[in-house]
Amino acid sequence: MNLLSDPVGVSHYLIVGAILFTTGIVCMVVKRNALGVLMGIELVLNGANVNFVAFGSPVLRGEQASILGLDGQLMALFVILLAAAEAAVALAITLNFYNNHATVDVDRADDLKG
Amino acid sequence: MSQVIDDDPRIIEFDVRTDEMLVNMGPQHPSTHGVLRLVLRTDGEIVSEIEPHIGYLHRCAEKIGENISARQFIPYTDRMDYLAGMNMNLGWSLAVEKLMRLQVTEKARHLRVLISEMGRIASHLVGMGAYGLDLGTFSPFLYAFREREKILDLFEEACGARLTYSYITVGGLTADLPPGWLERCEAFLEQFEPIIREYHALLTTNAIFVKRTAGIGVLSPDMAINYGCSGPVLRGSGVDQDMRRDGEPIYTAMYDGYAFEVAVMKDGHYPRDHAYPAVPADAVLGDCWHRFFVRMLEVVQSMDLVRQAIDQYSACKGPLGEPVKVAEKIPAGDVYLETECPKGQMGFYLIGNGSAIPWRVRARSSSFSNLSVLAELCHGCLIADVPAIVGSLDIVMGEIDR
Amino acid sequence: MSSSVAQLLPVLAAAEGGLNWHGFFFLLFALLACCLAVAVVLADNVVRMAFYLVLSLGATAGLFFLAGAEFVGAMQLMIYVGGTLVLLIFGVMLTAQEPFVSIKTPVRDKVLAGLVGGALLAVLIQAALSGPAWSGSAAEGGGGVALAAGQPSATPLGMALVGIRVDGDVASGEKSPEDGQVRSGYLLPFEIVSVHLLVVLVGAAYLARSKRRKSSGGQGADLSTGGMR
Amino acid sequence: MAEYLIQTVGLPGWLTWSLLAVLSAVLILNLMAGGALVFIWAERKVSARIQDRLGPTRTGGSFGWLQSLADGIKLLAKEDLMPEGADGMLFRVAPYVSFCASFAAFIGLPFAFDMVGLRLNVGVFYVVAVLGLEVFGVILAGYASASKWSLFGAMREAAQVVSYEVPLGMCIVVPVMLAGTMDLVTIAEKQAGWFTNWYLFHDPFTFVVFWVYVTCAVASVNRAPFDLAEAESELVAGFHTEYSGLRWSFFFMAEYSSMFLVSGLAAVLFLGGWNGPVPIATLLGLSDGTGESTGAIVRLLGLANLLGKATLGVLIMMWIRWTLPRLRIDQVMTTCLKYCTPIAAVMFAGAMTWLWVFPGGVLNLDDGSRRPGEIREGWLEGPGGRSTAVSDAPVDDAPALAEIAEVSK
Repeated sequence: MNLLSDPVGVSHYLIVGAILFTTGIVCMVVKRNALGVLMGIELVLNGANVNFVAFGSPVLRGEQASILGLDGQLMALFVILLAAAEAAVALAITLNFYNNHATVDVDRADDLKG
Repeated sequence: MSQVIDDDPRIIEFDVRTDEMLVNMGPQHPSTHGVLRLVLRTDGEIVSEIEPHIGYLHRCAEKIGENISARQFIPYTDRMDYLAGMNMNLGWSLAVEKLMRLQVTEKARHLRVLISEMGRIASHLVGMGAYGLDLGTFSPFLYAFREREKILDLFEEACGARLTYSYITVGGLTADLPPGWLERCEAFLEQFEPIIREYHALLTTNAIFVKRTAGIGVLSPDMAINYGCSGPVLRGSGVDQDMRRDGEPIYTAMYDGYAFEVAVMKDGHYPRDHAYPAVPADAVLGDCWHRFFVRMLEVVQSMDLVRQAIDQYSACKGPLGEPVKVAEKIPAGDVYLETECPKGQMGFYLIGNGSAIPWRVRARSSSFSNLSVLAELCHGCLIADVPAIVGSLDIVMGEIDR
Repeated sequence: MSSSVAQLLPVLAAAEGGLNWHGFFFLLFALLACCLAVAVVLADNVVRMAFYLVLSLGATAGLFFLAGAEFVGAMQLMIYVGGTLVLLIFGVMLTAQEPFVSIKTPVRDKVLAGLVGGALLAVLIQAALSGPAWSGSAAEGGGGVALAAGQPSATPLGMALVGIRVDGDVASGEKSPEDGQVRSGYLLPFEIVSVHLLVVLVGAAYLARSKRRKSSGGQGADLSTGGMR
Repeated sequence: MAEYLIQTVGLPGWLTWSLLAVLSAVLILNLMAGGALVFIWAERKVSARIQDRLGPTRTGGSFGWLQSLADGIKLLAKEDLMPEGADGMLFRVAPYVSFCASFAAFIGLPFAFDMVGLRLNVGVFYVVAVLGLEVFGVILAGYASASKWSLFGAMREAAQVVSYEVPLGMCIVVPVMLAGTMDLVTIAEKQAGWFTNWYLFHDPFTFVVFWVYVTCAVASVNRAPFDLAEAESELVAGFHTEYSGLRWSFFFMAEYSSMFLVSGLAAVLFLGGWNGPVPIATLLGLSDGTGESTGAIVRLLGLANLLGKATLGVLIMMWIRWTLPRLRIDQVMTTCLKYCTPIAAVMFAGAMTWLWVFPGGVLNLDDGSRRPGEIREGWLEGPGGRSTAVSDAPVDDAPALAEIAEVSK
């Protein structure tokens, strides 16, 4: 696939989305810092967004062949909004956690462990 | 914003568990008026504790005074409060004269009043302009300096120096005024009078200025007295004391025949000797705004005194009188005298042992006492209030460290 | 400059001659987004992580612009600026007991996560390339490309919210019947999301509410030495 | 120009577009750098005149007009210091982040009809969103400097800018609502004619909104009395305390560019953009009032118009800076949350009501302008009066959509 001469298609976007998604998952798994986990979630949501936009894009597929149409963009908007809401709650939880444990290391959140 | 609860400033309502931070403000900091160093214990923007560190401008002035004659010490007093050198000269000269039981001529007396009140205007102009600078407005600073320059020009004509005058000296003054000086001085006052309204517009009544100063750093009269505050800081808290009226006879005698009202709030209002803006509703007696406002009132008061002094001085015939010799012996005995300097009560203490050189010289600096309330005033204030409070105390490091 | 500068985008998209600018910019933004996302994983310092994240999200916004979703792209910039900005500040606030502190991850965990992630990625990419319809290009797809820039992207979105579709109901294969234009649209979900946001804000404020606590008095630092011992 | 190059000169299309893109970028960069030079010089002169001084008088002749250039050369020669313990990468990158955000925002700002780097149909949104990125550079700088004063400045900036984006956004929505589009070119186009067509004078609400916008704009670009992030009497120099040399000057270029940008945005949104108060070109018959028909000369006139308005805005910011004291951080937040936001919200609702009661506007002397509702109708019905644009099969959607795009302008 020669990207510089071939037209860009949906699958190109899907690959980018997949990479963002995977890095997000890895980030969530690997990071011990609660904020790092949050950033992983943002990356995952972002990867999903790329897919939504790609499927709904008239540029990539043509008006006719576009699978989602405007729905794709609308979904992306909703995802962005909900990501903001999610971040707010998660940050509040992190803050509370920090207030109680004086750290943001998620491995220390084992109060409920039997 | 968090607020201080009860009396213990260390209990602060936290939104987040935060750690305290120690911040060094100064000695190289734009708003510490020279080389003051403040160590702030802050929680975010809120200052919970503050401690001034001084001594960066210590020059052993007092010890030097014990090795030179009383008149030779005059230039060193210039360098104490270097913004009001004339008043420093006067304080030391009067103290020595008190020990020597010296009486200056009537003409010299009036000239001293004239010059020292001009010095007070110059000093308050700097205080006012620099205060604006502390609050983030640059222009009033230069407007103040523009007028101060004119006063310095007049001083330069009179004594040849612009900052370290050594003009008032033991036994009188080093020289009489040059011809035409009084007219130029009057012309200056004439054109300066309307400019004060500009200062009021730019600072005193400016909404943001009032917001930044009213109710900030409230110094109660009791606290002010307990800490030995003096000058505009004391009067800003509503304590009616002015050395020019309440001081020792040798000093108050200088102001015999002068009419002036001490700029202090009594019965809920300031002396109604001229038109000035009303006190804003949210200003509390003893806050930064009142300290600043007292200075502004004193500028007008000093202008009035200068006018009176010009009249009295021109009415005086006869010679100005000669100052004492440089190596004049001073009698044995000790003497302490406080004068009303622009920053507050500046006291000089000296012990003579019969030789020309004082055996002991000490200075009591008003800025030093005024600075000592800083820790009390800054409990629980914001970082931005620290320059506002320090500026309203109008300290000069040269006087504190000596 | 002429008025046709405005039509830069479609021309970039439909390449003439040798160089495909659309492809070039896609490659640029895609590489940026992916590399910076990987950098987020690899970085240990929270502030640096946030910085990489912002750049990655910005590059993704660039991808959205390229895909003709300008409104979404701008939205992404705007909201993530606010969102990650707050993240960044929290990163500074919550980890600044000593400067540049980092919570390290054991290498073992990293390797394991890398293996799992690699497997996941392989599956996903396989899936992405498997749909033959998806690899079709714009040029083949029809005149869509030429439309991209001249056509307002925000207005159709807003109208879709209230149920008026300019693009037809592509998903169901219908081509917008004459009568059934106005459907429910996304107005209700939109309202639900806005109420949800409000609830979330109130909830977050409650979770992070203020507590009274006596200050520990610092780490015993002494003001008289200015903390410099 | 593109057509000319392609058709007359015979350049290949891709090369033409690349050249034009580079040209736009260079022009914007020059505008930023040159603008910063001019504005820094102007700031010196304005402040000097306000303060009874002369300012620079010698460098470059009579008015010291080369002063900023000389300063620039001095800054180039200065050592770039980095404090020990700083986060080197972020410290180096931060000024460029600020600068790039400012630069990227300029891409969407039109200077005259279609004299715009990239005409986006979400132009306003794009510009505001990208401008908001500038704060990143500041926060990174504050954090990476490893200085407490810098950190204070960064934290203040973060709180301030994020808060002020809310009322700023609300103010911007009002002209967008009046114009029915987020395309900056179209918004300005709709204010053509006499100055009564400007959105500033559209109704009393927009008039108030304009002043709220000015307040928020000053706050969002960190100018006095909202310059808390660099408050020199409190925080030494705030976020750029530890910076020196060229990196420091990049912060300044970003600051002055942002000032120019928000002023330009104000001009486009409220003050008629490149349309002068009096439609001289139309009166002289050089143009029929629409942007498309104007010739190069008239466009240059429009360019001068917009630059003049934006410069005036910058000068007013300078005037404010050299007059007022600085607010305290809690007062800044109060101003935003208790005054600007509610006022903007109420004015937004008011403008909406006004638009509903007086659809054509009251002072609107020019009947050529459309009320926003028509645009939506245009979407539904299309220019031909048929209710088609939507119902036409997407296969031949292209012309229909193009028509729609035309109508919505």
